[in-house]
Amino acid sequence: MLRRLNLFYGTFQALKDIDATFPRQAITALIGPSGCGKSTLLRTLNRMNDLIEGVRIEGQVLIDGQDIFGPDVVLTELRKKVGMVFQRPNPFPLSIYDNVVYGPRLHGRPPKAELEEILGRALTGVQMWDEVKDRLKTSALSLTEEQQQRLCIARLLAVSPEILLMDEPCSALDPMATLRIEELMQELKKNYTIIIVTHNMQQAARASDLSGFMYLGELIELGPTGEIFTRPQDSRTEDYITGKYG
Amino acid sequence: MRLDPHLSQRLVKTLLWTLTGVTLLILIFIIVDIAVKGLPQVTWAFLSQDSTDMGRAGGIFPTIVATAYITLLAILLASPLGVGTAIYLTEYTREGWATRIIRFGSECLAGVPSIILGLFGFVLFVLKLGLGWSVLSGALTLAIMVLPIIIRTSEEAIKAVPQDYRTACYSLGMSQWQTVTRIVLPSALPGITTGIMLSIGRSLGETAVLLFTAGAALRTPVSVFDSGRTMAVHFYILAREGISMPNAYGTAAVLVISILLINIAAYTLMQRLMKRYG
Amino acid sequence: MHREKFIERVLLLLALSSVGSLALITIFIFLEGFPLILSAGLKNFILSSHWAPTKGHFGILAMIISSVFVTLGAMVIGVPLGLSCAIVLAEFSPPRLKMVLKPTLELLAGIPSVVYGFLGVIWLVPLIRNYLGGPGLSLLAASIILGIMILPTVISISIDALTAVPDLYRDGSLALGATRWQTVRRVVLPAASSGIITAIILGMGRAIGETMAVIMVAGNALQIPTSILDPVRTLTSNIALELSYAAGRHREALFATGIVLFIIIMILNLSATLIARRR
Amino acid sequence: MTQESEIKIRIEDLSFFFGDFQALDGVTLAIQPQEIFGLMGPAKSGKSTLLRVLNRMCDLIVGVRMTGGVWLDGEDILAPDCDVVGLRRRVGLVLSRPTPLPRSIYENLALAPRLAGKKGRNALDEVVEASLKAAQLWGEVKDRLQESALKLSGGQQQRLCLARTLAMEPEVILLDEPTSGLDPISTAKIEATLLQLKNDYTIVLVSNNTKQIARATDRVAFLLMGHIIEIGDTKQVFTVPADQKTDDYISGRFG
Repeated sequence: MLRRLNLFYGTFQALKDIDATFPRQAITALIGPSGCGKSTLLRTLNRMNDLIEGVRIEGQVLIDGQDIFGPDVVLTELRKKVGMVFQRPNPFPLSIYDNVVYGPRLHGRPPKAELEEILGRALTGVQMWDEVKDRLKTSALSLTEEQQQRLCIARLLAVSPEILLMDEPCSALDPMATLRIEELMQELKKNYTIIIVTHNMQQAARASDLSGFMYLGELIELGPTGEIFTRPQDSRTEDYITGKYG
Repeated sequence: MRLDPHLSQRLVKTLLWTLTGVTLLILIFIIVDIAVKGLPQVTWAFLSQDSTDMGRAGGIFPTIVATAYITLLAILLASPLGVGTAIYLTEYTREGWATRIIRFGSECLAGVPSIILGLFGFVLFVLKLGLGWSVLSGALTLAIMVLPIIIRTSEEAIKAVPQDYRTACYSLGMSQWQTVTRIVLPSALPGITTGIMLSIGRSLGETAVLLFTAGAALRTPVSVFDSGRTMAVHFYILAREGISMPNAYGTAAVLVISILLINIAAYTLMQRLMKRYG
Repeated sequence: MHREKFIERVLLLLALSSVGSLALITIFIFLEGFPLILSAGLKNFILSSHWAPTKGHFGILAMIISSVFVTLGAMVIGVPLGLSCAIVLAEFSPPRLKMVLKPTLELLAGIPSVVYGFLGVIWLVPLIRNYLGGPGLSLLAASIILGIMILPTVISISIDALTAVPDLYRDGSLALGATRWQTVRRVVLPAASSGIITAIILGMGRAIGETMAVIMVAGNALQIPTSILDPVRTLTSNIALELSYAAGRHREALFATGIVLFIIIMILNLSATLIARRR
Repeated sequence: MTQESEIKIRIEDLSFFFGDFQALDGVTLAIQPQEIFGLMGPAKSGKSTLLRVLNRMCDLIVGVRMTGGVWLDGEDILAPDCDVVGLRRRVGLVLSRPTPLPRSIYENLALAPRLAGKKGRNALDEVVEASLKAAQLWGEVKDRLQESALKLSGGQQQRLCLARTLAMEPEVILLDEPTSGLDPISTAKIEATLLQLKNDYTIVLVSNNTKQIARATDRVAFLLMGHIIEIGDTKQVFTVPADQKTDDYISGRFG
């Protein structure tokens, strides 16, 4: 849940007075033309924007009622809880095995048996256990782009997050791979809250429960996907989804 | 027991910052020591008078002239070669065995230690070509030394010119050479200048090469066939043979300050360049 | 069309200048030095430490060993300092501080080697003599001075290697709840490892080839060192010390010393290039 | 099929390879003078590659191989003795990202005419003014022709690039997603410009915005993975597509 969120890069205001609520166990899609702030909004939710010089944030972001900008929030714990999948798959240049257990190893020194179990669960969760179980020691960079993206999701699942943020997760993939990742998202939403940023309206229409349209840093409207696409309240939304610009 | 990640991060950061601090202190110490002991020696007379009594007395005028003479000549020789190489590598050829050999040659040349260059210059220019210990022998050898620097910086500068410019030029029906001379080189000029300035800095401080190619005659060179003692060589002789510590410090101060000024200027130029292209 | 072809030819000619110079250097050093290695015998040349060129003894073993020790000593000092600086600059310093620190450290590269040697004689040598004993002019002094001198090489190449690691990796790791240091140690350093190894090897090349600073602080005694406080003579200082008065076979022996040095350096450079290319 | 004499560009059985990757497979089509011909298709379908063959910009990429033929006014432009530089003066290209050169607005426009041998301040001034007017940019920049072109806004830069191409006085204008980075207003301006220009030029427009293709082109070809799926009058393709894949694409089921 967001309250009156403003975000500035230096003097440029990237997000303007955003109020929104993202429900549990649903997929919310953020759409809008490039530069509208949708990725920025996403990266605010796990405070990845903190890494950028000169960023100033006002307002509140509450996750399960707790303000993530509060003084007692441990950044590493927040990011563990709010996992993120990036636009381009970014497996580490390590083996498949080491990629998946990277997270658990950060947060403790679990015994080998436990790691094996996490590994199995995470890779099964992204439906690629059978594909890679015989080559866990090979470099993750040898996988196809789609497999790499799945691996990145598996890497997230291994630290048991509650929320998954996805920043155009399919933009580097071909149509078939896109479809399979979308299926995977439907599977995952049973256990996770998913927020996805996409520039592909058809994808938002196909794969999400709620959609939010952003334009020039404002959240113009947010509602059930069916309604946004059939009966948009705002003319800007309508212009965008009918392709007048973008 | 496993260290808390936040605690271990703090420990490591402290260690790394300490070591960085030590490095900086060494640098500051060097500059401050040279400045404090050397600058009082540097007067107008010191800069403008001839050396007398092996450099025990008098100024360093002949060494300034020799340094400028040799350095400029070396840069004049090396710049067209270096920039030409860079243009060839970036614009006129595709990656292949030729570029690999040229790049490898330039990298190896950059790694050749100055004493080997000194030996080479001594045998080829001084002895075989009969140029003797001279400004020309020194400049030729120095030119080979700075060639890789100019090649590398020019290549980077030319590569940094946005590909869009070239595409735009070609789609306007410009030939390759027109594109290079009218758009690419002007855009890369600041970067190329940076490389040339770094080469000057490197030449000013060089000793081993010049000791065996330009000689150490302590008088003002006039012709390119005269021997000349550069500031760095002069400083080395003063210090090593214990001729005059105050004059050694004075020479070092002039030398270090001119190199620092040139390098700072080169760096500032590079910064502006980087800002321009984001 | 013809014009373009002509220009291309001219540029190719210019581009061959560096390769040509390298070839010339190799040819002349070998031409001058190789006859001596043949006549004295390779074994006598590099496996004997009896160097008395005027009496016909040309063994350079002591100098090879000294060069190796001095270089290793320089690595012990320069690598930790250099890597720390590189990691701090690339990963931990706020951009504004980096804008100041990086050029400042790069200034180290501009200071001429004779100045390092001179300050070594003025400050370092007395310290060693007074607190550790021995003549002061020593393997240790040379190692420390060279360790400092290779810092710019190690720092700048390592920084390049670290910044070449895509931010995607860092983001990925941080987004999993890793601290900065965990990210550096587990993802960034492994990904940059070949570049860092290259930096260290090129630093070694720089150290083993350095001449003027070493002459001034190493003491130049012809012996195989038994302690880090012993004075030593390296391959490079041997050439520089004797070239000005050597003649005949003696001069050939110095060029032969140059060949050994040249080969060592080329091996180092070659391995650095190979490692860098493997990426 | 149209008469040979009415064809500006004829492409026959063109296949194109980047190394092992085949970007175009047996493309055959004919483009008539004074029409806006659209190329649409999802990313990597080969439409930009096809465009770049038409002025041989594809030569600049390493490891490309082509088979088939392309004729401009009956002249084989893939022939080894084709004057590529001259060809590019006849066939102008505007890229998806604005690519102003780091010079003044005036210099950007005067560059090509100058290299083509046009001399004299007045003649150049005339070309600059005419091409800026044609690209509907004159009013906005006429008082600051000596300012750097990099200072213009994205939409203005793109129109400048269009004007620069016009100043070269080409016969064919190729546009590669010319409005992909622009706002709705600039997009509309560029589209309006194109409609005016088509009286004098042959225009080939690549876009992945199907709405734009529908609005701005006379005829269209739909490409998918290097194959031409369908060619026809734009209205017809958009209302009664002959191929199921075209239908899927224009209704947004993939891409």
